[in-house]
Amino acid sequence: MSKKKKDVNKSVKDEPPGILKGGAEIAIETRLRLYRTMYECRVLEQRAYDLFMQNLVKGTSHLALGQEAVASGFGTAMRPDDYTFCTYRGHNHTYVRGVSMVSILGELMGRECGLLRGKGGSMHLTSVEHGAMGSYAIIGAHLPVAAGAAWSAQYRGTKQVSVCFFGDGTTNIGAFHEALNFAVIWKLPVIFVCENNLYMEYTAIQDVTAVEHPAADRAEAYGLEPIVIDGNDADVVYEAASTAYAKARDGGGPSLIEAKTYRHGGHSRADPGKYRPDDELQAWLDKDPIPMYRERLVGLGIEESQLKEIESETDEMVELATEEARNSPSPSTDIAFIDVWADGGASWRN
Amino acid sequence: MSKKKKDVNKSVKDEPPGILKGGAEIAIETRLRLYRTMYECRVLEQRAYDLFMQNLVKGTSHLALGQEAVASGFGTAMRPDDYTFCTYRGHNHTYVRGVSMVSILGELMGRECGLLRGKGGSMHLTSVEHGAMGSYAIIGAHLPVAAGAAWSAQYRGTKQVSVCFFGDGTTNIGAFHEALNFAVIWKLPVIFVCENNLYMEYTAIQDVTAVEHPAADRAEAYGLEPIVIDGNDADVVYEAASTAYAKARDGGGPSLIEAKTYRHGGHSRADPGKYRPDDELQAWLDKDPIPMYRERLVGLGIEESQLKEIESETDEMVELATEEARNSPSPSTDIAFIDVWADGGASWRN
Amino acid sequence: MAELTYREAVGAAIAQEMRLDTNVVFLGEDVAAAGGVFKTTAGLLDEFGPERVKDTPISEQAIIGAAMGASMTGLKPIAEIMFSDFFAVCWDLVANQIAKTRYMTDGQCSFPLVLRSANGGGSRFGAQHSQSIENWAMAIPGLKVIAPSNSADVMGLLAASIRDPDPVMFFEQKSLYALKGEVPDGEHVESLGVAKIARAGTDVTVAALAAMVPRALKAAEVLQDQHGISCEVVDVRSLVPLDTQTILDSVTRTSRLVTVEENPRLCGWGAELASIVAEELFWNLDGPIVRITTPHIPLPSADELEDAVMPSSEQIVQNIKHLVD
Amino acid sequence: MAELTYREAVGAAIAQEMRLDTNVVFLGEDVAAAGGVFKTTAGLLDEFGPERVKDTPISEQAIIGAAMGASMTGLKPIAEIMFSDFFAVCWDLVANQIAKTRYMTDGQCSFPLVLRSANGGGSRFGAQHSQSIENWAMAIPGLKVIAPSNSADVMGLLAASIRDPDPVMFFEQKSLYALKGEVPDGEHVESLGVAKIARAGTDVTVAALAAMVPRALKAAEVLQDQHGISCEVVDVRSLVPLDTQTILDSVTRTSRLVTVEENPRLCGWGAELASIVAEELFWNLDGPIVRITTPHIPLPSADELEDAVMPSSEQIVQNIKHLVD
Ligand SMILES: Cc1ncc(C[n+]2csc(CCOP(=O)(O)OP(=O)(O)O)c2C)c(N)n1
Ligand SMILES: Cc1ncc(C[n+]2csc(CCOP(=O)(O)OP(=O)(O)O)c2C)c(N)n1
Ligand SMILES: [Mg+2]
Ligand SMILES: [Mg+2]
Repeated sequence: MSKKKKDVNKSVKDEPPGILKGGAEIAIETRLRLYRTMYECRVLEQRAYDLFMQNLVKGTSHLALGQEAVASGFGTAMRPDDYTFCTYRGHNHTYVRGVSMVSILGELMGRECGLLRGKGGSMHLTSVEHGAMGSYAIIGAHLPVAAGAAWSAQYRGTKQVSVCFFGDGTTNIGAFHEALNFAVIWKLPVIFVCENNLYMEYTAIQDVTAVEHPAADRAEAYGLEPIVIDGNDADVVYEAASTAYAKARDGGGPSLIEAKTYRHGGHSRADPGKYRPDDELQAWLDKDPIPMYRERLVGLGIEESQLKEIESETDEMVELATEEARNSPSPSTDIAFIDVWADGGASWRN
Repeated sequence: MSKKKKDVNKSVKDEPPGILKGGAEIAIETRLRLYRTMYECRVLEQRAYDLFMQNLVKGTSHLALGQEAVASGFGTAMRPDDYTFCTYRGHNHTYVRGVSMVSILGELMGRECGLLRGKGGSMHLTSVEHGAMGSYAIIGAHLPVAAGAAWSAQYRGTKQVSVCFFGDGTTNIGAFHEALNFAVIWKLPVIFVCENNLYMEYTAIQDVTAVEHPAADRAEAYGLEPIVIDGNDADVVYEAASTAYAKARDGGGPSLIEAKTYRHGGHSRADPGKYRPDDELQAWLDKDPIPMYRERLVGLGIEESQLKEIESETDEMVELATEEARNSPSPSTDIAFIDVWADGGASWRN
Repeated sequence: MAELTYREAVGAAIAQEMRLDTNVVFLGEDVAAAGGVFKTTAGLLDEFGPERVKDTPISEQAIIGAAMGASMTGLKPIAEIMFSDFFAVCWDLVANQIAKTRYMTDGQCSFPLVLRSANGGGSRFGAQHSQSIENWAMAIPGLKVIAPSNSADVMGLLAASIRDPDPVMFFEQKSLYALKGEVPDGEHVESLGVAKIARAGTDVTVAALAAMVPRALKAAEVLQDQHGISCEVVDVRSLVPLDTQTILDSVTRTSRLVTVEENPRLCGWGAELASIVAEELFWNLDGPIVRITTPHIPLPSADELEDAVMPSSEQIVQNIKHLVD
Repeated sequence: MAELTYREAVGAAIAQEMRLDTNVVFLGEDVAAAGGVFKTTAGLLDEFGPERVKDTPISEQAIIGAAMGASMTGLKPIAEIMFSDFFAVCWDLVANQIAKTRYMTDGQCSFPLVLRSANGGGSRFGAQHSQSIENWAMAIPGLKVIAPSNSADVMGLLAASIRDPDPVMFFEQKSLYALKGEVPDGEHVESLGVAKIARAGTDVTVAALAAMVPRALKAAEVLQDQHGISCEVVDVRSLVPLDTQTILDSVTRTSRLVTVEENPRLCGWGAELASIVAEELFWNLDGPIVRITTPHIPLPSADELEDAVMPSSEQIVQNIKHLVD
C-alpha cells in the first residue's frame, strides 16, 4: 500500500486546499468571470436554502455551497456547445451554462416559470438549449450517458466535449468502472470530474473506499493519468479544465480529474451534517473558495469597487429572480399528463 | 501509459506461458493429484464435447479445455469447507470439489442422475455439500456473492475462504469493481481469480479493455498487489493459490490473481472459434498444461507406468460415468413445479 | 400497546430479531453510524455493534450480492436499498440470482434474507425517487413481496420476513414514515401471506396496499356517509404469497372489485388481482372490475402535480360512486 | 416476396435503416466482427464500417448509457443486449433514465433508440438465459415494447422502431430465429401499436405474442378441426403502444378472451389485457377470462422439463375446450 500511495502522489497535482497558485496566465476578464460566477452560484444557493427554510421548496434539495470553484472553473472554460452532465447536486453546474436564476428557483419551488415547470424538481435541472444535458439522481448513471454524448460528438465530428460531474461516493459504483473503460477504449471526448467533498451522504468516503483518492487512484486502471487538483481554487480548476478540454477536442480522449473540495452544509435539505468533525468543517470554511479568490483578485490589483459592483449586481439579480419565481403560478396540472412521448402525449393505447 | 506498464510489470509474476518453474517444494503426492485432477477434467470435458456432438446435450455448454491447470491448482490447494463460486464455464471448478462425473454428465444431458436433476443445466452446476456454491451465468454477479460468503465466514469465524473464478471479459462489468472495493474495505477472505483466456465470447479482450492485464492492472485501484501468473502451469497456480489461501485465512484480506491461459475450443457449443489466429491457437496448444505437466513429472522421476495408470483409471471412470448417465432416465416433470421456496413448494397464493 | 411511528417500527422489528438470533446482520448505505437517511435504523449500531450493523459504499450490487452470499452460508442478512428505485442498479442480483438460485440448484440453497427499501410517492422527490415497484418484484418468481400500511404491520411483517427462510422484498412507503400507530407490546410477529380486512363492508371490495390503504379507508368513510355505499377495504399487505382466499371471499360477498394502486398503470398488482377475479369469480361479479392507478407516467416533482396524478381518496370516491350507481 | 429467416430479418431491417440514415449506429457485444452470437447482424460491419457498427466490452450499463447519450444528441442508436435477462444488469439506465428523462425535463429531450435483445424460452438455456421480460418493460412508463412472431414483422417493426422518436424495447424470441417467412420486397416498414388478426374466428379471442403465436395458431386449427371451436388469434405484436381497439373489437365479437403468455404468471401482459377487458367489456363477456402462462417459476433447463412448463398448443387446446364447453 505504501508503495502505491507514493506512486500516485508522484504523478498527481495534489495541492493542499487553500494554497492558491499564482495562475498569472489567466486573463483578468476570465478571472472576473470566475469570481462573478462563483459569487452568483453562492447567492443563488443561499437563496435556495432560505426558500427551503420558508417551506417554499418541497421535496429534497442538495446544495453545493463551498464547491462553487469547480462549477465555475469548468463552466468558464467550456465552449457554449459542450455538454454538461451532472447530479442532483447540480444547481451550479446548470446555472453556469447560462440558465436563468428564475428558472432554477422556480423549478425548486415547483412553479410555472421553472426550468421543467415542476416536472423534474431540484434533482433534475436540465436545459438542453444551454448544453445542460441533465441532472441525474441515481448514482453513476450519467457517466455512461456522458460517454454516449461524447461518442455522438465524435461521430458527428463536432469537436464538442462532454463533461460529467459526480461525487467521491460515485467512484464505488459499477457504472463508474464501465464508463471509464468504455470512454478510454473508444477515445471519447469526455471529461470525468470527481468532486471529492470527502463524504457520500453521511459516511466518510475513506471508510468505504479501498484507496485514498477515490477517483485518481483508479485512473491507471483505465490507462489514464491520475490527477488530483485543489477544487477550491478556481484558477487551478480553470487550468485543469482547459487542459482537459483541449486534449479531448484534439482527439486525445478522456480525462479523469479529482477535485478536492467540501460542502459547507449537509448532504441534503434534511441533513445538518453533524457527522463531520468541527475542526474539519472549520478548516474548510477557512478555505472557502470565494473570499480566497476575492482576496487574490484584490492582490492582483482589482479595485474593491469593481468587486462590490459584481456583488451588488448579483444580489439584486437574485432578489429579482426570487420575486419573479415566487410570483409565478403553480403549473397547470394538465402538464403532469403529457410529454411521456416525443409526440407530446402520454397514451399507451389507441 | 509506458510508465504505467513498467510499474505493473515490475511487481507481477508474469511468466510467458509454457516456461514451467521447478516448484521443487511441492510434494510429489500433491503433484500427482494435480496431474490426476487435470487429466480427469480433460477427459470429462472431452466426453461432454462428444455427447454434444451426439446431440445428447441440449442447450449450450462452455468447455474449459486447456484451462485445467487453474481449476486443478486451486482445487488442490483448497480446504474441503472452502467455498467455490464459478461461471457457466464451471464444469472443472465444480468437479475438483469432489462432485462425481456421473452427476455432471447427467446434468449436461438433463437426466435424473444430474447434479440438479436437469433443473439448472450445464451453466449452473452447484453442489453445496462439496462447497461448490454455484455456477453463475450472468457476467459479474458471482463476485459480490463470493464476497458475501466470505463475509459470512469472517463473521462466523470459521476461517473458510471463498474463491471466485471468472474470465477476462468480466473485468469490464460494474459488479467486478463493486465486489473488489467491497471485499478490500471489509478485509474479506475471498480470492478473485481471473482466468484470462484472451477472449470474451468472440472478441479479443485487448480490443475492449483500457489496460493490458484486465485484472492485474486494476488491482491497485483497490489497494491490492497486481499478480499475473502462468495459468497453464499447475505448480504455479497451486503455489499462488496456497499463498492467497493462507493470506485470507490469516485475516489478510482478499487477493486478485490473473491467470493467463487459453481455451482450446470455441466459447460455447455453437462456436468453432474461428476468430482466433491459427498461430496463436497453435502456440497455446503447444503449451497445453497437461502434456507439459506430464513431462515435468517424468523429468522428476515419476514412472511412466504410474502416469499410465492414472490415465487408464480415469478413462475407465469416464466410460462408466457416461454409461450410467446415459442410462439414467429423464427426470419426472413433476420436479419442474417445485422448490421455488424453502418449503419445497412453488405456490404464490393460498 | 405502544405508539410507534411507521419509521420506529422498522427499527424495532430489526432490533427484536437481532436480539433473538445472532445470525441476523444488517447492511446498507448510511444505515449504521447515521441510523439511515430516513432514520429508520437509529440505535442499531450502538446496540449490536459494527460486526452486525454495517455501513457500505455506494455499491448496491455488492450490498445485495453480499447479502445473497451470506444468506446461503448461514447468516440471515437484512440489506437496505435506500430508495426502491435503486433496485434497478442491482436488479440482476435480485431477479436473476437470489430469486432463481434455489430453483436452479434443485433446492440446494436457501436465501433467508430481507431486502428492505423506501418505496412510493407523495414526498415530492420526483420520478427517480418515488416509484412504487412492488410489481417489479411480484413479476419475479422466487421473491416474496410485502408492503405494510401501518406501524403494527411494519413491525409484525418485518419480523416475519426476517424469520422467513425465503428472500423477502420489504417495501416501506416513505410518505408513511411519520405515521403513528399502536403496536402490540412484547415480541410481535405476524404471518406473511395474510391480507387484512381493514374495514368490513357489503357493496364493493376495495383492495389497496401501503399508502393507498388510508386513502381507501377515507374514501370508504365518505362513500358510506355521503352516498350510502358500503365498502370492504382489504389491506393486501402481502403480494407474494397472495392471500387470494381473503380477497376472493370478500369479492364473493360484495360481487364487486376495485383495486387502488400507486404504481403506474401497466402490469401492476391490481391487474393480477383483476385477472384472478375475472377468471375465478366471473359468475359472481355484478359489474366491471375497476383499477384505480397512477396513470402510466413517471411521477412529477411539484406538489400540485404529484397530487394530481396519484390516486386520491376523492378519486376513489368518484370511481366507486360511478361504478355502483 | 423473399423468404427470410427471423434471424435474417433482423439484419435486413438494420441494414435497410442504416442505408437510409447515417445517424443510425449500432453497438453491442460481439455484434460487429462476429456478427452477433445469434448471427443476426452478420455483414453489417462489412457494409457500414467500424464507425457505425461497434463491438463493446461486457459493460451493459455503458452500452445502454452510450445509446442514451448518443440518442439525446442527434444519433439514432441501436443497442443489442445479448440475452434479455441481462437487462437486469443495466435496468437503471433503461427504466430510470431513458424512460423517464423526457418527461422529467418537460419534454426537452427525445431518445430515438432501439434496445434489441434475444428473449424467451424453448432453447434449453436455463433460468438465466430464457426469460420473457416484455412485462418488465411494459411496467415502465416511457418505453415502447415490441415482440414480433415472424420474419415480416421483425423486419417491418424493427424498421419502424428505428425510425420511432421514442425508446423502443425490441424483443426477438430466440427460439424463432431459424423460422422462415415471407418478407415483402423493397423497403418494408410497419407501424408500431397495431395488433394483427393472425386468424379470424368467432367463438373466442386468443391473444398471443411472439413464440406463443404459432402455438396459438396450431391450437386454433386443432380446436376448429376436432372440436368445432372457432378461435380468433390476435398477434398482439406491440405491447406499448397497445392496440386495444383491435383486441376489444375482437372480444366484442367473440365475447371471450384467452391470453397466452410465455412469461411467469404474475403481472404479465395478459393480466393487463384481462383487466382492461374485465373493466371495459364486462357486459359483453360470455365467460371468464382465462390466462395461460408459464407457472410462476424460473425456467428449468432440461428439455422435458422446459417443455412441461411453457404453454404448449395442447395446453391451449385443453384450456379453450374447457372454457367453451
Ligand atoms: C444508486 C444510488 N444509490 C444511492 C443513492 C443515494 N444517494 C444520493 S446522493 C448519495 C451520496 C453521493 O455521494 P457522492 O458521490 O460523494 O456525491 P455528493 O453527494 O457528495 O456530491 C447517495 C448515497 C442514489 N441516489 N443512487
Ligand atoms: C451481463 C452479461 N453480459 C453478457 C453475457 C454473455 N456472455 C456470456 S460469456 C461471455 C464472455 C465472457 O468472457 P470472459 O469473462 O472472458 O469469460 P470466458 O467465457 O472467456 O471464460 C459473454 C459476453 C452474460 N452472460 N452476462
Ligand atoms: Mg461526496
Ligand atoms: Mg475470457
